[in-house]
Amino acid sequence: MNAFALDTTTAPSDETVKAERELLLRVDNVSLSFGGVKAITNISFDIQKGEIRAIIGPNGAGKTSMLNVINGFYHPQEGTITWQGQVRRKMKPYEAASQGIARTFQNVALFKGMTTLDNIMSGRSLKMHRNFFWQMLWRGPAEKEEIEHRRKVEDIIDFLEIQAIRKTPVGRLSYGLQKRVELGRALAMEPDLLLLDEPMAGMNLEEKEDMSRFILDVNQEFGTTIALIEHDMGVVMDLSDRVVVLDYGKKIADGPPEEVQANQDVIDAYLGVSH
Amino acid sequence: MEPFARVQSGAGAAPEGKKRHMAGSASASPRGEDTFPKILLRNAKVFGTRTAFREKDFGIWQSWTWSEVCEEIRAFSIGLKSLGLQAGDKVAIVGANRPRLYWSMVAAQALGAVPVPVYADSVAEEMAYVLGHAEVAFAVVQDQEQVDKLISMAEDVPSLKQIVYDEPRGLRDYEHEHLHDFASVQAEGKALLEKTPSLAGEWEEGFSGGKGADIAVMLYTSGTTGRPKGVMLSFDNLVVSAINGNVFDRLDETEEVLAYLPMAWIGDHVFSLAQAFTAGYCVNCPESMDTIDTDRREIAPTYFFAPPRVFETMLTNIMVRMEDAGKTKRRMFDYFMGVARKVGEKILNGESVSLGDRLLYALGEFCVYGPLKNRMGLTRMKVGYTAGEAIGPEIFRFFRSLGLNLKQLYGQTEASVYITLQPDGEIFGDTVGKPAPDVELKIADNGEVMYRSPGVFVGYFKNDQATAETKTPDGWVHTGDAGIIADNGHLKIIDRAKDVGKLTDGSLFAPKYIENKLKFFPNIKEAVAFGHERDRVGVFINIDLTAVGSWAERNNVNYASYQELAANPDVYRMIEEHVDQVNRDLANEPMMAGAQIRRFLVLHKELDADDGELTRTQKVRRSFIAERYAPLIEALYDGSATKHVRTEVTFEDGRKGAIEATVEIRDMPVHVAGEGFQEAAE
Amino acid sequence: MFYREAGQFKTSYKADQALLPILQDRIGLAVILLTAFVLIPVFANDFFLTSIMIPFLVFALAAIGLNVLTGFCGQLSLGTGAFMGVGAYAAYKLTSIFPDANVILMVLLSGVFSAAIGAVFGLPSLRIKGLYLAVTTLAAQFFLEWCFIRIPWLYNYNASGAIEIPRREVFGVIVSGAEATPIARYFVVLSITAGIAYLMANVLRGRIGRSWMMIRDMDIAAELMGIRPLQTKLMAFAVSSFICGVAGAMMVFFWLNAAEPSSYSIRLSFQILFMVILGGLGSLAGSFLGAAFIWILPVILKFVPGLMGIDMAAETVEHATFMIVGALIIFFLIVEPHGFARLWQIGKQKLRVWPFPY
Amino acid sequence: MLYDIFIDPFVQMYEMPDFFLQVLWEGFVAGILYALIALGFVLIFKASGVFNFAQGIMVVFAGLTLVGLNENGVPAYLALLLTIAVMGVLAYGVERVVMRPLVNQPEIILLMATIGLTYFLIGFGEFVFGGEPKQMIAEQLGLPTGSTAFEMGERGLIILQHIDIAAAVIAVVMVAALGVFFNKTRIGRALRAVADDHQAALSVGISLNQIWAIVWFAAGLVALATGIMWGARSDVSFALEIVAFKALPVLILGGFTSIPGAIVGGLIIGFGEKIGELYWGGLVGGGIESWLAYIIALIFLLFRPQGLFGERIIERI
Repeated sequence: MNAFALDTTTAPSDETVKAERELLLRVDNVSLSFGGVKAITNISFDIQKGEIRAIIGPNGAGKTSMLNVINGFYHPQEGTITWQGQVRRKMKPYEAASQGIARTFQNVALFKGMTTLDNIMSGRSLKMHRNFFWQMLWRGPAEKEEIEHRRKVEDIIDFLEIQAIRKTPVGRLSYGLQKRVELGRALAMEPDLLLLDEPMAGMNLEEKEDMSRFILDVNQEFGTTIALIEHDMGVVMDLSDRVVVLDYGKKIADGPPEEVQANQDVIDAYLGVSH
Repeated sequence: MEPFARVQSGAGAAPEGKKRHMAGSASASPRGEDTFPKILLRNAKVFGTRTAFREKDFGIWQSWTWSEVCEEIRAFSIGLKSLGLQAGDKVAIVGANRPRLYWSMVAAQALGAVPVPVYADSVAEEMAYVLGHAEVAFAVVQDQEQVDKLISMAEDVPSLKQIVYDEPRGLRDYEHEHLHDFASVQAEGKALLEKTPSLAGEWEEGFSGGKGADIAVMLYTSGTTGRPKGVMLSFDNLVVSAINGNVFDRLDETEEVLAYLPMAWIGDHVFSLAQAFTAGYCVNCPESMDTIDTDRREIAPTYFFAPPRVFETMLTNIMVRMEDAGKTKRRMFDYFMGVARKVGEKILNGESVSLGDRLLYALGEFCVYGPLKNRMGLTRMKVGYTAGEAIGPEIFRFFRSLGLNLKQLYGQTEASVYITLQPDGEIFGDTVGKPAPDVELKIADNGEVMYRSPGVFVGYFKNDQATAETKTPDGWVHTGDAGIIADNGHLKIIDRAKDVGKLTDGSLFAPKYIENKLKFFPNIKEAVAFGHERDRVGVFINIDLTAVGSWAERNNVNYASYQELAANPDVYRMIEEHVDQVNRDLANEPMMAGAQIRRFLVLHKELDADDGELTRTQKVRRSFIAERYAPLIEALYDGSATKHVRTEVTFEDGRKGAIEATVEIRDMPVHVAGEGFQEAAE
Repeated sequence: MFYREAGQFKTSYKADQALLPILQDRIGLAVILLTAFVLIPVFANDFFLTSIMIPFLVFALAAIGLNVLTGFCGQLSLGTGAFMGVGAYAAYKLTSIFPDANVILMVLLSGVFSAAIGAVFGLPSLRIKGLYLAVTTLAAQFFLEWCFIRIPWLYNYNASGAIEIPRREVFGVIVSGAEATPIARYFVVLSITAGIAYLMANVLRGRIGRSWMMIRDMDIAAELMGIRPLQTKLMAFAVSSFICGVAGAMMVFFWLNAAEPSSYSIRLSFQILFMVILGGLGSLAGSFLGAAFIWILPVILKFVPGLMGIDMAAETVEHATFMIVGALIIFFLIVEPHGFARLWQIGKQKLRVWPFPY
Repeated sequence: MLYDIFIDPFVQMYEMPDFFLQVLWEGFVAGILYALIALGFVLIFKASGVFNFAQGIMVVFAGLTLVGLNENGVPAYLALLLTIAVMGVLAYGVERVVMRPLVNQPEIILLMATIGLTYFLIGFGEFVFGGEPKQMIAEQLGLPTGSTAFEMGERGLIILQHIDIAAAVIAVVMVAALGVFFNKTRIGRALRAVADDHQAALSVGISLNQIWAIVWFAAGLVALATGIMWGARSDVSFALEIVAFKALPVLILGGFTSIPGAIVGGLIIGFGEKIGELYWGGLVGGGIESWLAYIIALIFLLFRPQGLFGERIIERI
């Protein structure tokens, strides 16, 4: 009998799962401007739990601003954001972090003076609680806590296959590895929603493939919802479940990758047809 | 005095030696544990709290004591049983060196099953053949990559029933009917044990009846020709050989070894499993292939084993780095290396050395040798072996002069490794040592080395014909190597027996011998010599990209690819000098003088295992190369000065392509013994 | 060369995260501690203790304090001298109000006051960064200095306007006041400095230290990872000022015996800042190295002409010292802008990879 | 108490306008001097991004050199010329020994280097000229002395020192001269180019090293002028070092790169300080001049972190 002849990877059907997915975040009619310059105009979209959501658009379309709005770095002048069923008022970035939103940055924003390990450990800050007194003594509770979190961080290091650079100061790493460490740092926060701002910018083909694999694995292994901005259309089409397209701060399309790809407005936007 | 004194070595004392070895093995393993599961139980009792395995994982060295290992293996073994593993089943072991994979072997042995470690990086086709041929029922693999590989070859391996994997990552969505997580199999075993505590006793009983003559493991030899053959080794083979090895080098439970060579290779199997179990020492598994240097430094193994290329790489790295060092430092380095060359080996061999030199050497130890050994992680090395291929005498001497007790060993899968060993203090660069304990050695009429020992394999699996060809009815094994036993009793290997040929003028042609001489130059990575039944010797050469590349950098030679560097006239000139030196050497050896190199060329591409030009263990596949580069061989012998060729290649990502090049061929003058030389007759 | 790390492996996170994971470093520290606690007390004379070791340790502690703020949390401060002054005056008042209390305890307690004041002056750091923040701390410096002059209560209405340290005993040993022996003072100062250095080393390798460095390296990213900027910076200000305050109190209690407001002037702030910069921002060991350089070098320079048999007026020597120190500061900044700690690190790295260059 | 703080000072101002005007004049003169020191900072910061803490000591050093030379028998005007030459040598030396090797280092390192320079100059100045305060040779240089009193009808009189007027005039002339220099000369335009964009400046063929030497020389001249003015009012002494710190709040108000800003900032601080000291200082025991400037700047910063003339920064990530 040949036990392995037939059963290859049979993942549960995509459709059935998605229908049941609940809403994680909803953006309603959000507008943002800087001193009269409109960065985002009246945008609405949602992110469902467990999906990979891509935000694409030409340069200056307001993608990064959108992420900044979601994690509280910018405060929109109009519109609301509903996060896990709660309508959010003005909030500080660190509040967004404590509510489970983590992100990476377009231009790597690692802590340059620290090692890979410390950078990822810094992602655990919110989950560590020992006070100054215990930290000072170290022996005992503080050390115990540190070890507990080190273990979690080591899981991430293992997951991202960056064992060899564990104790290397991040400044000495290649750009691709820095991006990977940054992803690790965000993962260390165990976020409900992971915002990735151009995770593959400036990478070579091999690094892109690695990164794509990690993003998919994060989504599958940890069930983390991911919203990502990316320029490489191939990557976006491969990775994402749904895509929202921005152009000049306005939403011009929203839907599954195939559908969006076929949308005339999107094609025009990318080809630079004037409006 | 003689290290052999304690264990009888048997060259010339055939029947008696055999008997003695039986007695010897019984005394070396006092309680008569003759299988690894039994030895495991003994170790758990005797060395209970000693560390048995370490693995660098999650940033630290996770450790298991012998009693913990015993529990781990027991639980997993019982889990395997509940999955349906039966005595006689074959269990494939695929992956990098991981404690769990080593444990799986013993867990399988405890159930009477036979582990079959497989080269994890072999291509699917090769692996499918081995697994199919071995009729494996179970496979214990490392990760998703291996699982995918096995699933893809399911049709070729109809016997495969269950796969157990170590790392669950990425396997979440796989159909799990026949696929199991190592941890969950183990948990299942533990649960069963808890429910029925008597299972532990039953489990032990299961293998207490096992005999030393049972098959312990099946190792497939990669072989330079034909399909791999499954070498069946019994517990006796391994246990006795291992104990002999331990006694020979006085290894005990305090040793530390680094398990980093392929698990399917007999060397690793003996060093990291058989000897570790019999001596009770600790096996350390590195974190990943990228971190081996760091991991070796952290562990600082006391017993170290490596094929010559590892030492070559180490030496190259040392030299390349020293090139970048400051002037003073380099001068100091050179000075002390000079001191080491002069007296290092003498001190190591216990010969008399003047006090001044000893003091200088001690200073050098502080300034250079000690730090070097520290960087390489060999500070604590008690004994080191190199085997698998001949090591360059320069390299060998370099490491020994640092005070490292590095020795050569000649062995085979079929012999459970040990055939000859260099005893402490009797180290000669061109020989591979004296017969190992209990090993008898003789040279057949055709020059082939033959041996007989307790380690001699049971037979090739499902291949009686090959078994009969290799092993005589009275237990002598053909090594396939040609060699001579020198006056001091040391064995000297010349070449593969079947490769030793004759030139048309009747002089002896030993290609490997010539190739090795060439390869001792750091600039030459690989060489292939031709000449059997031809009128003269011609050679293909592969330059070493690290060494020559570093030379190019220092001399501002620009190059874009291996091909370009290989065709550089200066490189050619350099190689020409090396070839000339080899000819000079050959001229001084009466048996070899007739086979000097008359023409050579530098190949336009690196020989690569992906293209089938090398075996997975990086050995040259001579006949394949002869076929593939037929036009070049033709050019070697038709006298043409250049030749244009086109070669198919496989790139790293699996794509196929072709490269074209015009290769230059050089003529070389012939030397006679002594100083003068005569022009090559055309 | 001296580092032989082969065979040093860690089987637990506890060992891997130890303060000094390398055996040779632990030996080195043990030698230093042995020297400090045994050899120096046994062999050193009073001059060495009073003029070199005690001030060196006091300044080293102050440098650690400033390093916490500037080196680890990235907030530039020019008010160190004043924060040290707060500690000194607070300790002085405390010992006046509670004459029977343990003076060492009072010195430590005085840090709480400087911590509070430091935190107040740290408030603007939420909005102000870099050189702009220096203005805030300069304001603290000049304002507090003014307070030391204008609030007579602080110096118990002394006619001289200075604080004079009374004689105090701890467990029967006189530790402060003119009669205290140098050796007693030395042990007190050494214990406090070593103790605080150790505790800070712990803080700096844990969550809090990391959160400071996060703010230093990339404050926006830190905030997006859940670090509250104000809270974190204020904590750095408070901790830094606490340490500086204790150092300031030690300075007058165990070294100078008396102090005027000018003892805690902007000059002192700069002196400490130099120690931190030359020692190495973000390095505890650097704080010691920097303090040693800035304090001990001038002391040595003073003796050089005498030793060389040149007769020079004390004033001239002092002027020359100023010049040489200034020039050396520039020289070392050029040679290694990241301070002695980096030089030490580079040297250590060289020794670790010896004989290789990398 | 509240009366003392919120009402009494203004009543006084109204009742004694002559005193008030006198205070304003004092503030104006102090402000001019602050502005001159700040001007030196701005010149160097604009061109090289270095916050030159040594500017204050350069003022003292310039003054000391001038007086010292004169004391040793050098005629006043020759001494002035020689001092200018010394400042030139200093500028060149600083560029070669300090600036060039430290190019591209973080600002705090450069700041530290200038403090190192301060130490060096203090040591050097005292080594050569001695540490005691000296009298400025104002008269020999032909600066006006004496004072003029303006009567304000029946309400009193204001006394203006001639030297102060001269200071104001010279300040105005210097600012105007710098303005012309920056806008009309080739080197001046190059300087501005450097301030805007180092790369661009290099691409039009200007040597950064030359420019640094020039700005340090210019700052040295400003320091000399400041030193003469300040010295004529009080003494030439190292106490002036403390005054130099006042430049920091001035710069905060005016912005690090703006020459008009330095003037406006200097005046605000000068006025604020004098008025604060004379009308409110007494309430808390006086001497608040020493810190008031910083508090003014601090309060200011809290509302406008980017300074008076700075633009609002939008943080980007």
